[in-house]
Amino acid sequence: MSKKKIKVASPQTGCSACMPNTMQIPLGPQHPALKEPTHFLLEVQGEVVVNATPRIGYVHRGIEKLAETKTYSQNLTLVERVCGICSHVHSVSLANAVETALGIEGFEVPKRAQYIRTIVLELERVHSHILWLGIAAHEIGFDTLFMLSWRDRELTMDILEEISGNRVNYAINEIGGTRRDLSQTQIDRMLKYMDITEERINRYKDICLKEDTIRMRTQGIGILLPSKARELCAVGPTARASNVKVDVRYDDPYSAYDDLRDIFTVVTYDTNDVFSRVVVRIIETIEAVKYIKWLLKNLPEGPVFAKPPRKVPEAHVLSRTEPPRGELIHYLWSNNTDKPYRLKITTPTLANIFSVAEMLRGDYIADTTISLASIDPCFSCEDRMITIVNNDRRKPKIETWSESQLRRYSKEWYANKGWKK
Amino acid sequence: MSKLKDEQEIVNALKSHFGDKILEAEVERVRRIHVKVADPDQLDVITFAKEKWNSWHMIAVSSVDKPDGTFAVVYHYDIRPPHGGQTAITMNLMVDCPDRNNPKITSITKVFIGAQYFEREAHDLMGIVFEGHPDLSRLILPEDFPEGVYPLRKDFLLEIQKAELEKKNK
Amino acid sequence: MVCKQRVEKVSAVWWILTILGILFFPGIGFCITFALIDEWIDRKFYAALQDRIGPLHTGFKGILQPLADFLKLLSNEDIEPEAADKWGMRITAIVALVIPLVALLFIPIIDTTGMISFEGDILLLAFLTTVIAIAIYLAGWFSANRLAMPGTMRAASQLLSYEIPILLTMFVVALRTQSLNLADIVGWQIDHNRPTLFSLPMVIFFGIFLLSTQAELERSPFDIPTAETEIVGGWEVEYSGKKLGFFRLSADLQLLYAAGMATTLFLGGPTGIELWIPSFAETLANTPGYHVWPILYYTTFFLIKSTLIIVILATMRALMARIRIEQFLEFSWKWLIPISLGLVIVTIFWVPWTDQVIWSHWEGLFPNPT
Amino acid sequence: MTRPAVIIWEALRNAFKREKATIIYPFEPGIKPEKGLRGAHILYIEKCTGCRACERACPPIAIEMVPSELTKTGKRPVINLGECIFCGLCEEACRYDALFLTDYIELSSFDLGGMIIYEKEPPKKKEPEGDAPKEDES
Repeated sequence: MSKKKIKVASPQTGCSACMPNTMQIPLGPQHPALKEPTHFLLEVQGEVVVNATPRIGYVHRGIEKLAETKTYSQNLTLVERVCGICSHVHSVSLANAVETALGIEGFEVPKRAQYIRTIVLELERVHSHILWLGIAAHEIGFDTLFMLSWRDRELTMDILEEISGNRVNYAINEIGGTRRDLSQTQIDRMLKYMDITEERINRYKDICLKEDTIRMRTQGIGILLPSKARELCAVGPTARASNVKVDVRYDDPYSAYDDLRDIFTVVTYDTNDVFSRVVVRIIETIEAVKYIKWLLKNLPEGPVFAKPPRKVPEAHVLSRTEPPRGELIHYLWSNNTDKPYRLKITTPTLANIFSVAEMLRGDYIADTTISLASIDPCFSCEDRMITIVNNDRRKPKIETWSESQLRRYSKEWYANKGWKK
Repeated sequence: MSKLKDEQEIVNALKSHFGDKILEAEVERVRRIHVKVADPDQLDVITFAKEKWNSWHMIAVSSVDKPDGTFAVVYHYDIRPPHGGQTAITMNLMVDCPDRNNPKITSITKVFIGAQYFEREAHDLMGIVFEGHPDLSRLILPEDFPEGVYPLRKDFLLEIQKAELEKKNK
Repeated sequence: MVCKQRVEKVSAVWWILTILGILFFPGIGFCITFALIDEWIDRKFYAALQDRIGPLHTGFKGILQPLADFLKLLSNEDIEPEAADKWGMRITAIVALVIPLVALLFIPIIDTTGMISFEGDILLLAFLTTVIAIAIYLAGWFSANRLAMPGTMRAASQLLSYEIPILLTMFVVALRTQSLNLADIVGWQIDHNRPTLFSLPMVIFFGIFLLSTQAELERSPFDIPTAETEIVGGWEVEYSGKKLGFFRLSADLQLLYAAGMATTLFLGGPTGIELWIPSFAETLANTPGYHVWPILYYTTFFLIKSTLIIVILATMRALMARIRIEQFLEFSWKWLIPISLGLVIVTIFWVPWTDQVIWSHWEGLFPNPT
Repeated sequence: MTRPAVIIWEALRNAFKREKATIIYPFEPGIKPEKGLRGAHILYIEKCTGCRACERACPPIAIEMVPSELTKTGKRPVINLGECIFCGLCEEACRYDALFLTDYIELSSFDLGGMIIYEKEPPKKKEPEGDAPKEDES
């Protein structure tokens, strides 16, 4: 061991020159543990990570820009595609923003629609958290838990498919309400399924609390102290697992969460490590099942849709919602037309990715993936814009291609290859 | 308006403490207040809010290409209510960058490290330079993306928008 | 014994039979076939534990799936990185395939002795298992990859630290049976009318052996050197096509070898009924037909016993999360090795005495027909 | 009290269970709700007026209007299922009950053209267009 003092990179920049005795190991963009592309450059000494530099943007699809060209109802389906797992919360967030802007003119959304939205939101939370549990189990090599938890997630997915008509992008929202109503048979079936789900999640809680190897792999790693969590703007379960009491559903209630406040608990846990995040997520799932049952039992009668005016008055609206991963922001500037002037989306992963770089520092390589997975990352951002440098040597230039240009190019390419259309 | 008491109190406190520095301050709606300041004052406002109401949560940083051709940066800041109420109040702190060709603004990272990635994103996509930011390298766009092209500005047109413009001109 | 008769007649027929034996039955052909079926059993049972079906469409209930996977890997493009030591990579792949095949010739499968059997062959087997560890280390080293290096280091430390409990187990059985020959170990179990497993410290050694075997074979939850979600396959990250196919087949053969070893050391090898009815062995030898019935009988019992071991190993695979390398090594050096060393001492001094006591009870259960 | 291998009894129960959770999908029918799925479109051309409401409503521009003799305005929609996101906005936009989403969801084709439905002009007759589009047979 050399006597040189190891210079730890400053947290302000998150990057530094290569340190002595280190080896750089890339984590991503393609990695079996990452379900979506991102890149972390890890500097390791032996098995210990001394520095991690994130780089995101591999799935930048330009949704914010594209949203400016579409009408509000089209945008609802567009923002649903920001994320495959928490899709409903995006459309609720945008619908809330638009309805708030319309509220200036006295527009109101029916109560029953709000309840149905909230039910779907919580169902989404249940399936997302169980999905996360499976992924986390897979990261630490516990495939049995992974398979079993995903088997039980299917129940929730079946419910969602039945009430919305699709398994992933539900398209149940509309500006001014929801498209579909819940029938009594559906409500009964959901209550039955929720009982089964609750029983199974309690079982997983048992397993996670009692299983020795899970504790060995999750306790004491990926530590994010409460002070750091506040400083680095961590949100959602990541922050709550660091004993920071922040939950938009409670702090800034939207949809039907106002009525839920009496039975609402903000789940926090104080060990600040990955284990804490596992516990917080599992308990949150149990809570979500509780809220779904309450909402189903207290579902108000009435219409589910009120026809909104086509044009949205000029307003600057900030809509905060709580997806399963953290805090989602839709900041809408409307300009008295049927299209938004500017729609700013901030996803929870962008807020949490800085905390990951902090968590990884000082951990073993074996723990990087579970630390990274512990924030439940979801790298969905923007445009599929491809830069192609053309091969003309005399006039080299960088071209920016849009998606339709690319599609046309690919069709031509296949046609040249002799493929059918 | 007894319902918006907490919000009004925050606005009044800001007004009385900063006086003329606050260009605009008003209660937008329930749990939302709108504040507008000139360039370097946002640091003071945020520090003040941080200390006075024990708030710590920077929600997001938005950047807007305004209809009048200038830019605005909006800091969304979560303020815990003064009387220990249970809901949080969000302050939309807007700062203008009047120069379109050379948009500059003082970075908030001195006060809030956590805002670093939000500001980098705004730099990447809108081209606003945050002075005092530790690392303004590319975050989202690829490294070989042409310099000086910022996709979220209004003069960057998508194909659909170009087609629409052509239709209109005809 | 059957084998000794065979050795006495060194003739052309003997040579032809031996060569056919090495090539087909019970040598390379049989071992590879059975190793692939073993993998199928392993995968099928692992899937069943997870409420899945497992391989299904290739052959009867997917029994040909491992073979199909192997053939598919053989036909894949073989990519070798620029910076890697290409001949090193090729040779380690072949060595990794050959060593378990050689080791399997020592395991008694169709007879109470193996194809090759001499005094002290257990020492050679101990050496061969270590060579596999070194081959894996070199395989990672030659591929010159950043992700392979941590995997290689993990493989080296894990394989070497779990080698010791395995060796201790092998030698404690040798101590118990007063022999360094696998055939004699099986013979001892027949003579004493019981498998080695049924004496007190041996049960614990059986557990230690299975645990260390799981670690040696780098199977979940001890697949730390090749952890896919952590270091992208570890030491085998740069291997593709034929070489990966060889490594996969080698892993299957190692699994079969480990199951065979556990069978031989603890469960009485390929013997069955004669463990309790000693006269059955003579009846078997005197049955009409040239060695056909004994061979079938012994092979069947070997298959049953090794499958049992494989099912136990597959269950072990499904139960736990993968623990970290340093926790795992700590477990080996702080718990497993001291315990086995202590038990070795117990075996040396106390077993002859306890053995009598326990065995007097067993005798009552199974009356000796003679 | 923590211990390793907590899951063992549940796993063993699973192993000796007769019915596994896996559905062998193309050979067995998958679980499907009775109604309400959003799948391929069905177009009743004799009700269609060619008003372009569906084209305007479509977010991914998957509906294209082509000339036709069957409708009032001389246009009829051609739907590219390869680009469709099955949001159902066109169904809602249609005021003449001519366009619906069926629950036919098993769509696949070996070439890009196979995903475009109602590409050819249907023959002039009064009965509605046939069932859901047939799978491409190539």
